[in-house]
Amino acid sequence: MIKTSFKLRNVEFKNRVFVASGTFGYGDEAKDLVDVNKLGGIVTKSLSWKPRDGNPPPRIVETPSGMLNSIGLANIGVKKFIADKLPYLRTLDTGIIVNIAASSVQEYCDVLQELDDKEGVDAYEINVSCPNVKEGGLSFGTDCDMTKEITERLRPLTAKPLIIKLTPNVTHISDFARAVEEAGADAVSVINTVVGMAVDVKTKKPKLSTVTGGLSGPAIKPIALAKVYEVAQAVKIPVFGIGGISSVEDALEFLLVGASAVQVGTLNFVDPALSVKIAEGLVQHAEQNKLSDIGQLVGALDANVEFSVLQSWL
Amino acid sequence: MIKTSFKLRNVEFKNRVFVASGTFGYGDEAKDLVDVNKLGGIVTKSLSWKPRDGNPPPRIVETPSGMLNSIGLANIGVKKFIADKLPYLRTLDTGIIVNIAASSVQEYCDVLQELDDKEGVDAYEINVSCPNVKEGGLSFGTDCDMTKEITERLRPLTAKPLIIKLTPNVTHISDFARAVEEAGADAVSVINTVVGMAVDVKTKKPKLSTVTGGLSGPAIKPIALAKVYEVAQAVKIPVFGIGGISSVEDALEFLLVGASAVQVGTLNFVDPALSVKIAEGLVQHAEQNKLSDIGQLVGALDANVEFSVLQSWL
Amino acid sequence: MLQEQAIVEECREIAEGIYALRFRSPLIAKQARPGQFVNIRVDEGIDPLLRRPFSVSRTVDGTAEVVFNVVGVGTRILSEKRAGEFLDILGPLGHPWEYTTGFDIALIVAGGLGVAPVPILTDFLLREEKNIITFLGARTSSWVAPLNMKNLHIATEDGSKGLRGTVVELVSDYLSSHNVERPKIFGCGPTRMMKALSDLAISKDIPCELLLEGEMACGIGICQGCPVEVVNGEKRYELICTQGPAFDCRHIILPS
Amino acid sequence: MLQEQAIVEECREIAEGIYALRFRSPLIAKQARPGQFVNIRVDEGIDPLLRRPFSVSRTVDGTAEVVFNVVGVGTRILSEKRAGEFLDILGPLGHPWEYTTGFDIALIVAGGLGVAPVPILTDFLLREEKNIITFLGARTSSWVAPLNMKNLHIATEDGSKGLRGTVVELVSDYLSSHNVERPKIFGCGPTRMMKALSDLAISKDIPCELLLEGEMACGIGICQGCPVEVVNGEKRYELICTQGPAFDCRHIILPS
Ligand SMILES: Cc1cc2nc3c(=O)[nH]c(=O)nc-3n(C[C@H](O)[C@H](O)[C@H](O)COP(=O)(O)OP(=O)(O)OC[C@H]3O[C@@H](n4cnc5c(N)ncnc54)[C@H](O)[C@@H]3O)c2cc1C
Ligand SMILES: Cc1cc2nc3c(=O)[nH]c(=O)nc-3n(C[C@H](O)[C@H](O)[C@H](O)COP(=O)(O)OP(=O)(O)OC[C@H]3O[C@@H](n4cnc5c(N)ncnc54)[C@H](O)[C@@H]3O)c2cc1C
Ligand SMILES: Cc1cc2nc3c(=O)[nH]c(=O)nc-3n(C[C@H](O)[C@H](O)[C@H](O)COP(=O)(O)O)c2cc1C
Ligand SMILES: Cc1cc2nc3c(=O)[nH]c(=O)nc-3n(C[C@H](O)[C@H](O)[C@H](O)COP(=O)(O)O)c2cc1C
Ligand code: FES
Ligand code: FES
Repeated sequence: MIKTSFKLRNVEFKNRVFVASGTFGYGDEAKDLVDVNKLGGIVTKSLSWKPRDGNPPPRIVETPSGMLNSIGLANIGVKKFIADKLPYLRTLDTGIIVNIAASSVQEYCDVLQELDDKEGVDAYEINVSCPNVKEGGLSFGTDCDMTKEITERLRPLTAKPLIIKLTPNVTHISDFARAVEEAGADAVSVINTVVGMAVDVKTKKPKLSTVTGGLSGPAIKPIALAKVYEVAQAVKIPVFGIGGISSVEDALEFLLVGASAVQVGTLNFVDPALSVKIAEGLVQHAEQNKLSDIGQLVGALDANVEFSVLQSWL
Repeated sequence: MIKTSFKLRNVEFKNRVFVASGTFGYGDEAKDLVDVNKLGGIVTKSLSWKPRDGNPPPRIVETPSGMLNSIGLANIGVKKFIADKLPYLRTLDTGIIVNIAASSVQEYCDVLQELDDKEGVDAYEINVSCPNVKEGGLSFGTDCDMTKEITERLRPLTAKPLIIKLTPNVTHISDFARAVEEAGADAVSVINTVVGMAVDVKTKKPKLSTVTGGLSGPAIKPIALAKVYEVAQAVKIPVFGIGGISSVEDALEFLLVGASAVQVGTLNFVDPALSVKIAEGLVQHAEQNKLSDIGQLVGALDANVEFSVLQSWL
Repeated sequence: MLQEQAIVEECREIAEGIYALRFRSPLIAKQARPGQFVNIRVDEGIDPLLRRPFSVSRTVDGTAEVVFNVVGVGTRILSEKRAGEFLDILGPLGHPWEYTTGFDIALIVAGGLGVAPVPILTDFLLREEKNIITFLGARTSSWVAPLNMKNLHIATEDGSKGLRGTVVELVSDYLSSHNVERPKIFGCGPTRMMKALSDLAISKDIPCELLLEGEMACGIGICQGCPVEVVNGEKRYELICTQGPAFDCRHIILPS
Repeated sequence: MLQEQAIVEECREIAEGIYALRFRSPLIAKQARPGQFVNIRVDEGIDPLLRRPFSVSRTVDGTAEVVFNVVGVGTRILSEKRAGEFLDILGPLGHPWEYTTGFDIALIVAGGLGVAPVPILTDFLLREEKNIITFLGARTSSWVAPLNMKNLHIATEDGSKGLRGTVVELVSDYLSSHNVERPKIFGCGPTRMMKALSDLAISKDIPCELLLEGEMACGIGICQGCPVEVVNGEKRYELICTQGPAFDCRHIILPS
């Protein structure tokens, strides 16, 4: 028997494969297509205190091996989530990680506190790629101090695992990872989407209503791997590797560079059953390679670290 | 007759389509395949003071709709360039932009000064994505002060156009653009490659000898467009738009978001004649749309700027 | 709703640049209702990345057919499929037209490729023993005409075939000159046509359901990528892929 | 060197997973020399992005042939090409083997798909009236055997076909038991085989040129992506695509 599970703080997840926030709804929509009980867990769409309408269309545009989105964090709000979605999620035999978005530090706290005594919530993932209304809409996630402050404020409010989801749109993501580790985060998720845009040359208009949006999918996989590698070298807490995963090999790449678990995002849209195939594929890989624990792959990259200083000479 | 030319400081370039540094050698290798006299110009491979061997293989790996490279700025050095390559380049009827790389501010100055009295050099593009040896190898390009300092030091040394090529691997690229504009740069090139990596899951080794490398090609086009847009909103100096251009439409996207000219990079490897096709395609586009000057497209994006503040809510 | 590897039975060009692709899927053939769609992965690679949505056009003997226009890379790849190849299909998806109650005479109004779902709609209306009057743009009428269309009226803007004018003008003229009892409009086509149709339905006080299109990443309600603005809803937007694509024209604000 | 849209004349499977693709290109057919390669854009899309390099295997009547193993997405796409399709080809590229001077007897040593350039090499050696002894791994010998191979020796590691052992052992044995006057080794195959071959050539003091492979982005010397470490060179690295792929085995350090 190969060990697939892994533990975060006080929670044991069945395996190391999850579905990423915003790419699997609230976990009930695709139930005919995926057996989520075979996953390590589901990360919910980001929830804010009040429901959010989201951005006007178009919200989606395909790009080379990827896509841009500007959903605008459309969500039903935490209370409706608790009333309408959590009862179903509670019946599942899989980890439930609730992702939280907010436009003020206080809102993060409120949402988390609203959830914390509810049965069925296993952990929190904090989406810091949100505009800080106090600072004129600048993203929390690109400000290391704000990211740390959010973590510090949330930490005392819960005994459950607290995962901070980092944005790749910063110079040194490892600084952010270290800051939240210090502030008591149990893990980091790396990466959220990369800022991008696309233009319709016929109409001369941006292809997204919000001009820019978030790039995801296989196109960003090399970027995500580099960020996960950077973070995994910098902190001791586990890393959820995210970005363009479309196959078992991709998931292995993330584990090797140091991710303790992976989240499948955009590819859920293309192949809803992919996450389960990856969970099963990792077990097969372990069997073939005579591993007793998938965890043995984590950080097992055979890299000549001396060379990596050459990286800046591209 | 449609006006295709554009002026930078005291130099008039024939049109707005160039080939990017490191993707067209020294300009003589592909002469059987491309009529470079139909281009705005050639940007040479980065030149340093001494020849550089470059990194060990593997230096190249394909990724979804893109590629990673870690060439290590292999180049013949400025003196050999002047002796062996410039005489040929001088015979061409196209702009010659010499790209300079260095590991100290002084080296940038030395290379530029070595070139400045040589006939045939029309402008300089400064590659700041190089490790600053004094600072333990941290890239100049991710340090705004260093980037500014390089520009300030180079500015008095030449009357020719000085173009600073910015890296996308920073939080706010517009800060860098503003800094170099203030320091007297005549233009900025946006973007250099995005840090990325790839792993061979069979051998567990990174697919590049240097672990991480630079991502280029269509995969990064959405990122490049967003960066060009950000920079074009922030500065008045012209912007060279670079990143994944593979068609006339792609070039148009860059012009619309604010690039005054474009550089074709990775796609030269796939279709060496592409840059000329794009130069011709832009003229056709202008004809069809009854434009008298390709410049009318620059920044002609029809964007609802109010919405773009929503961007941080992805 | 299921995801399956369906076998292509046939892919043929039915008009210039327009193809009909039929695949075997007893389940989709059985479950699909008029206005529902399937989401097709045109290639196993990752570029193009996303599935492409197409209305179910007909279902016959355990097979389903989609009809599409080659407009880009995805539809080009699809047009090159050959009998015997496998196709990764998700469906049937979406909320169908209400074709059973609330009317006696169905006015089907389709412009351009909006004709695609007309055959299945006609089939189901006939099963309900409804009267049908069909108004089509001309381009693909040569394909649908031999099918089961009822009371077919064809329009072209230049009058080269059928009546001269837009399909909505055609409907408007028809309604002015005929007495239509308990009608309901089933509309499908380009946004501009749908807007005009919606205005007509409202001004004549006729129930009207429109089939919307829009960018889609998932087609199953998990990406929030396909909003349409609604009036009198709980929320400002509803999802085209799950709450539509069929919407009461009075409930939505068509994008301009 | 030119870039052209060549017409595929034939693409056939010559052994399991191994294909021979022939395309019309009078210029490449005329100019190509043994060891040179062509760089093929397998698809007009952007994924896979880069061209794929293949040795020119034969040139016949204005056509050229490449032989390849399906190992990934690019070669899979290539294997599905049909006669009449267009293929974007860049070639001929690279520095060929020196097949004219400095030897009398050519020892051709090919392992695995290294057999690909053997037919063109044989053709040109024959034109130069050289004697040839050919040592091949077994897998594709059934394809090349009926061609113009001279003095063919076949090896398999398990002895199931031809002689038992590696192709390099075969050469070594041959050299020990025969007196070969003014020989030169032309090697092509997997790196491990090339290393052993290089060692053998050096120990027996025989001239030897190896055909290298390596990751390539451009194939024409503009990306600096294909270095091989050299000894006694002006620089530490030379480019496989332009200074090779044929290299004197004494000049290079094969990657380990
Ligand atoms: C619910 C639904 C049902 C549909 N049913 C049909 C149908 O039965 N027959 C049919 O031909 N088409 C139908 N479409 C549209 C069809 O999905 C698109 O034409 C197809 O996705 C284009 O793919 P492509 O790769 O060829 O084009 P792309 O390369 O993706 O795009 C080419 C052009 O088509 C436009 N386009 C792309 N996607 C859409 C879209 N979803 N809606 C409108 N325009 C688009 C793009 O803006 C671009 O201008 C439907 C769309 C939806 C949402
Ligand atoms: C000068 C030159 C001549 C060549 N001649 C031939 C030939 O005549 N016949 C032939 O079958 N192959 C030849 N090759 C190798 C051939 O180019 C690769 O097999 C091909 O590019 C693989 O493409 P793919 O998309 O199918 O595989 P990918 O999906 O790109 O890769 C699949 C596997 O093949 C390996 N691979 C990819 N590219 C190369 C490469 N350039 N060299 C070695 N391994 C590679 C990868 O590491 C990976 O393990 C040659 C290579 C070079 C550089
Ligand atoms: C349509 C869409 C919606 C998303 N919504 C959220 C969200 O609500 N909260 C969040 O933290 N991340 C969100 N993400 C980011 C993903 O969770 C993931 O971090 C990112 O897409 C990279 O992974 P991928 O390339 O596998 O998609 C969203 C991504 C997409 C494509
Ligand atoms: C193989 C390779 C080598 C490069 N070398 C250089 C270089 O020497 N100097 C430089 O400023 N940029 C270099 N670049 C970056 C390109 O000029 C360009 O900025 C980048 O690749 C993005 O454009 P693209 O996506 O069109 O390739 C190189 C890129 C590639 C792919
Ligand atoms: S297309 Fe994903 S929610 Fe509608
Ligand atoms: S492959 Fe580009 S230089 Fe050799």
